[in-house]
Amino acid sequence: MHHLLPLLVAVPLLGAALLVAMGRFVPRAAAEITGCAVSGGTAALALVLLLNSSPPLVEWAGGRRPTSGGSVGIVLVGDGPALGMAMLASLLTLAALAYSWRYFDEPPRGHAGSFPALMLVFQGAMCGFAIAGDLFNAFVFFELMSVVAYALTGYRIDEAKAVQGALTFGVVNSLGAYALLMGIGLLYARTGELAMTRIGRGLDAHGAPDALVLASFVLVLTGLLVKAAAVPFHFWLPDAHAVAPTPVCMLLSGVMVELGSYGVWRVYGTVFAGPGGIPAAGLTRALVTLGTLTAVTGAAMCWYQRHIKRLLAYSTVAHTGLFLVGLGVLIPEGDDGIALYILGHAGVKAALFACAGALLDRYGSVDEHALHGRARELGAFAVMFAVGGLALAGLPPFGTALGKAIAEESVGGPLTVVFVGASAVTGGAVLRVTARVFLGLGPRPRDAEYETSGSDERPETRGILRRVPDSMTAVPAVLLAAAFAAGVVPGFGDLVSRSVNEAGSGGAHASAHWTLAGVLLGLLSALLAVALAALAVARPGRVGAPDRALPLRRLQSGHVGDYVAWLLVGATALGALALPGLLGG
Amino acid sequence: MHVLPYLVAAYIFLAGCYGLATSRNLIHAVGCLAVCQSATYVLLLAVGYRDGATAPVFSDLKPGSRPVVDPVVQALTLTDIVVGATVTAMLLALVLQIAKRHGTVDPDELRELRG
Amino acid sequence: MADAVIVVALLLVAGSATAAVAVRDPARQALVLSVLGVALAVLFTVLQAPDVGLSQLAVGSALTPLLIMLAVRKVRRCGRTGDETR
Amino acid sequence: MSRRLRLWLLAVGGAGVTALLVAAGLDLPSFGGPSHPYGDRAVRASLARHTANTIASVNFDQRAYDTLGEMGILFAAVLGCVVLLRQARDEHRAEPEPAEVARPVRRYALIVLPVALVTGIYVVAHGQLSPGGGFQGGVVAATALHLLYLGADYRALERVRPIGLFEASDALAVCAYLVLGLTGVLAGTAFLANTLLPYGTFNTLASGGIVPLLNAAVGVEVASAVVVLLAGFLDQAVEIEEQQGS
Repeated sequence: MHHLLPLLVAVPLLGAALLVAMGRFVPRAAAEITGCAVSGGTAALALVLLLNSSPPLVEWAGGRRPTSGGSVGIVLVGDGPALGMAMLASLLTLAALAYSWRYFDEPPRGHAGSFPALMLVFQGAMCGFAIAGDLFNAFVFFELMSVVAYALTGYRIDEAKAVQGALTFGVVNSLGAYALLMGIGLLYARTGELAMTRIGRGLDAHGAPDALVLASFVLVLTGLLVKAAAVPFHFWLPDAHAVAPTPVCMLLSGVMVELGSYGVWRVYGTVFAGPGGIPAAGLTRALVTLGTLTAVTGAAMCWYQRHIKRLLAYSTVAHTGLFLVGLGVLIPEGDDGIALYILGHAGVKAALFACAGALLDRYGSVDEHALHGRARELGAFAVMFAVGGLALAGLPPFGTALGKAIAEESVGGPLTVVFVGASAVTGGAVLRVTARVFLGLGPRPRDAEYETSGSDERPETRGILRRVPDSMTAVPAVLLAAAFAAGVVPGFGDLVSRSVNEAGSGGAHASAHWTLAGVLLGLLSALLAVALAALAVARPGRVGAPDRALPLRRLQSGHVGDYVAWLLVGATALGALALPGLLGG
Repeated sequence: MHVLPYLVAAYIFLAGCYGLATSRNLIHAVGCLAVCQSATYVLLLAVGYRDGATAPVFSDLKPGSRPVVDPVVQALTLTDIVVGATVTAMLLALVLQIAKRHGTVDPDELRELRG
Repeated sequence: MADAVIVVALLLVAGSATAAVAVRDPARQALVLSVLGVALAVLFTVLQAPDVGLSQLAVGSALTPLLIMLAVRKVRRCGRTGDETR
Repeated sequence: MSRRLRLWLLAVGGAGVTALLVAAGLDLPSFGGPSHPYGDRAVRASLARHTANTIASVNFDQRAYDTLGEMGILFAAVLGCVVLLRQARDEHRAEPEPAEVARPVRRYALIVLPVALVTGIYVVAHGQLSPGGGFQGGVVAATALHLLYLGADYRALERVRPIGLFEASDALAVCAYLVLGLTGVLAGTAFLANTLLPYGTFNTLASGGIVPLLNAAVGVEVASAVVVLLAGFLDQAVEIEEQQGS
C-alpha cells in the first residue's frame, strides 16, 4: 500500500501533462471532464490510503530504504494528518473544477486544457507538500504550490487588480520560500541530514540549542508563516485572494493557507520538538502571540471591508490566527480541535467564496454598498450565505463549531475570548453582507476614503449571467453540507483525533466530542455575530464607521516594499519571542 | 575565513531585501529577488565544501583516492537555480501585464489595492 | 592558495550583488546581474561544483538577464504607446 | 505607508535578521569541515550503481523525486507564462519589419549556432559521466536557437520554432519522466526506483540504469521550456501591441 503514496503527486501531474500535450486537439468539454476525473481519482486514492493509514504509512522514493548508516532517498509520510490534508486538497480541487464547469471565460486560444491542467498541478503540489517527510522535498513542493498559485491568481490578465495582487503574492511568497531554504541550509550544516526526523535527532545529539538552531527555526517558520498568512506576514493574502478567480480562491483560502499552519505543526513536531530544538515555552510564546495578533487584526480588517471577496480573505487571516493559537499551546486536544476546525473551515470558506463568485457573475460586482438590496432574487444563495456566516461564527453543530469548541477548551483562560471574539466578528461581517446584499435591510452605508471597493469588477463568465447555473449552486450547497456533516456524523471527531494523536509526538489519546461548555460558547459566538450584524445594519454610523480603523487600514498599502519590510520585522519578532525560552532552558 | 562564506551569504540576502523594499521599479524588484536567491546558492555550497577536496565526479578520478565535496548540496543548488529562473520568468510576465494595465511599473504609483 | 582564491571569488560575488541592488535602472541591472552570474559561476567552480557553475552560467548570466531585457523593452513600448494616446 | 516609515521598519527588521544570521554563522561548523554524512552516503550509493557523476546520481536516482517536483515547477511556469502572456482581448499583433543585420554579426551567429546546439546536446548526453546534464545542456541548446534572432531575423526564428510542438514536447517529457517512475510501482519495487535496468559499465554512456533516461527527459523538458518561455517574452516585446486609444 505504501508504494502508492507518491501517486498522489504523480497522478495529477500526469493528468496535467496529458491535458497540455493534447490541449489543442480536444474540445473544452473533454478537457474539463478529464480534469474532474483525474482530480476525483486522486481524491479516491487519498481516501483509500487514509483508510489504511493506521499505523502510518512510510515510503522511500526510489526504494532507497535506510540501511545501517541512514538513507540516501526521500521519505514520504502517510499518516492521518498528511493524508487528511491531501484528501482535503483533492476534494476541494474537485469542487473548484466542478464549480468552474463550462463557466470560465475564454481559455487561451489553442489551450483548452490549461486551466484544469494548472488546477491539477496545484492539487499535486498540495498533496506532495502534505506527505513530504523530507525538508528539502517539502521546499520543492512548497515552491511548486506557489508557482502555480501565482499563475492562477493572475489568470485574468485584463484585470488590473488581479495582476497586481498576483505579483505581490509572488514576491512575498518567493522571499518567504528563500528564507525557508536558508533555514534548511543551516540545518543541513549542523546535522548533515534532510529527512525531518533525522534532522531532529541530529539536533538532539548536538546538545542544547544555540543561535544556529534559533536562526534556522526563525527562517523555516518565516517561510511557513508567510504561506499561512500570520501577522505581520499576511499582507499579501487579501491582495491575492480578493482578485483571484473564484474557483482559485476556494483552494487558496480553503486549503493552501491551512497547509502553512499544517507545515508549522509538522516541522515543529518532527524537527524542533526535541531537547536540541526550541523549548516548548518558546514556541508557545511565539505562536500564541503572533496567532492572537493575527486573529485580532484579521477580524478587525474583515469587519471594515466592503469588497466581499476581500472580506472573506480577511476572515481567513483571522481564522489562521486561531489555528496558530490552537497549535501553539502544544496540547494534544488542541491539535485535534484545530484539525477538525481546518476541515470545517475549508468547507465553509470555499462555499462562501463560491457564493461571492455567483454574485460577481450575476451582477458584475462584489461590492457590499453597490449591491445593496440588489440580490433579493437569489434566495438560495441568501440562505447559503447566512448559513455560512453562522457556521463561520461557530454555530453548533457545524464542524467548525466542534473544532473550535475542542480547541477553546484546550487553550483555556483568556484565549477563549480571542476564539469567541474573532469567530463572532468574522461571522457577523458575513451576516451583515447577507442582510444588506440579499435582503436589502438598513440604509445604504457611506463610502470611506482609504479602501478597496469591489464595484468595477468584471464577471468571470462570458458576459453577465442571466441566471446562475446549477453547478454553481450545487457546489456551495454540498460544501456546506460537508461542513455540517463533519460536526454531526458520530465518530468522525474521534476518528480525526485518533489519527492526529497517532501522528503527533504526544501519543496521548484524546477523544473529540461535544461538551456543554463548547455548545454554549458556540451558541454565544453565533448570537454575538447576529447581534453585531443587526447593529451594523440598523446603525451603520455606530459600529460600521469605516474610518475607525484607519491606522490599521493604512498599513495595508498594496506596496510590495512595505510587505518585504514587514516580513523582516516579523522574522525579528519571531526570533525575539523564541529567544527567552532558549536562554532560560 | 571560517565564517566568511556564511557572512557573505547573509549579506547578499539582506542586500537583496533592501533593494526589494526600496525599489522604484518592479522589474528592478524582480532582479533584487534573484539576488536574494543567490544567497541561498552561496550558503548551500559553502556548507558542502570540504578542504582540499575535489568535485564528486569520478570519470577521471579513482574512487577513494581523494576526498570529494558534498554532492547533495550541489544537487539541491541545481534544483534551486532552475526554480529561481522559472520564478523570475513568471514574475516578469506579471510585471508586463501590470505595465499594460496600470501604465506604470513604479510600486509607489499602484493604488488599486489598499485598506 | 585555494583559500585566497575562494576569498577573492566571494568578495567578487558580494561586490556584484551590491551593484545589482544599487543600479536602479533595470536595463543596466540586467547587465550587472549577468556579471553576478559569472562571478557566482567562478565561485562555484572554485568550490568544486562545476555542475552548478555550468548551470549558473547558462541560467544566471544568460537566461535571466535576457528575460529582464525583453521585459524592459516591452515596458518601454507600453510607456511609449501610452504617451502617444494621452 | 510613507517611505520613511518603511525605511525605519526595514532598519529594525534588517538589524534583527542580521543579528540572527551572524550569530548563526558563528555557530556553524567552520567552512571546509570534514563532516558530511549524507554526502558520503550519496557518493557510495552512486558508485554502487555505476554512476560516475555523483550529482547526476543524486538528481536522477537517489533524489529523483525532488527532480520530479522541479520538473513540475518548470512545467507549471511554462504553462503559467503561456497563460499570462497570452494575447488579451484589446491587443493585436503587429508584424515586425525585417531588420537589416550587419554581416559580421550574421556570420558570427550562424557559425556559433550549430556549435552551441551540438554543445548543448553533448552536455545533456554526458550528464551521468561529466559535469553537466539535462538542465545545463537544455538551457544551452535552447538559448542557442535564439541566436537565429540575432543572426537572421524574427521570422526565421519563428519558422524553426513551432511553439505548439515545443509546448507538447515539454508536456510529453514530463509524461515520460512520470511513466518511467510509475514502471517502478508497477514492477512492485517503488516509485522512481532505479532497479529495473542493468547498471552497465562504469564510465560509459549507458551506465547508471535509469539515470540517462531521466536525464534525457529533463533535457528535453528544459530545452522546450526555455524555448517557450523566451518565445512568450519575445512575442510580447516584438509583436503584440495594445490597441491604439484603448
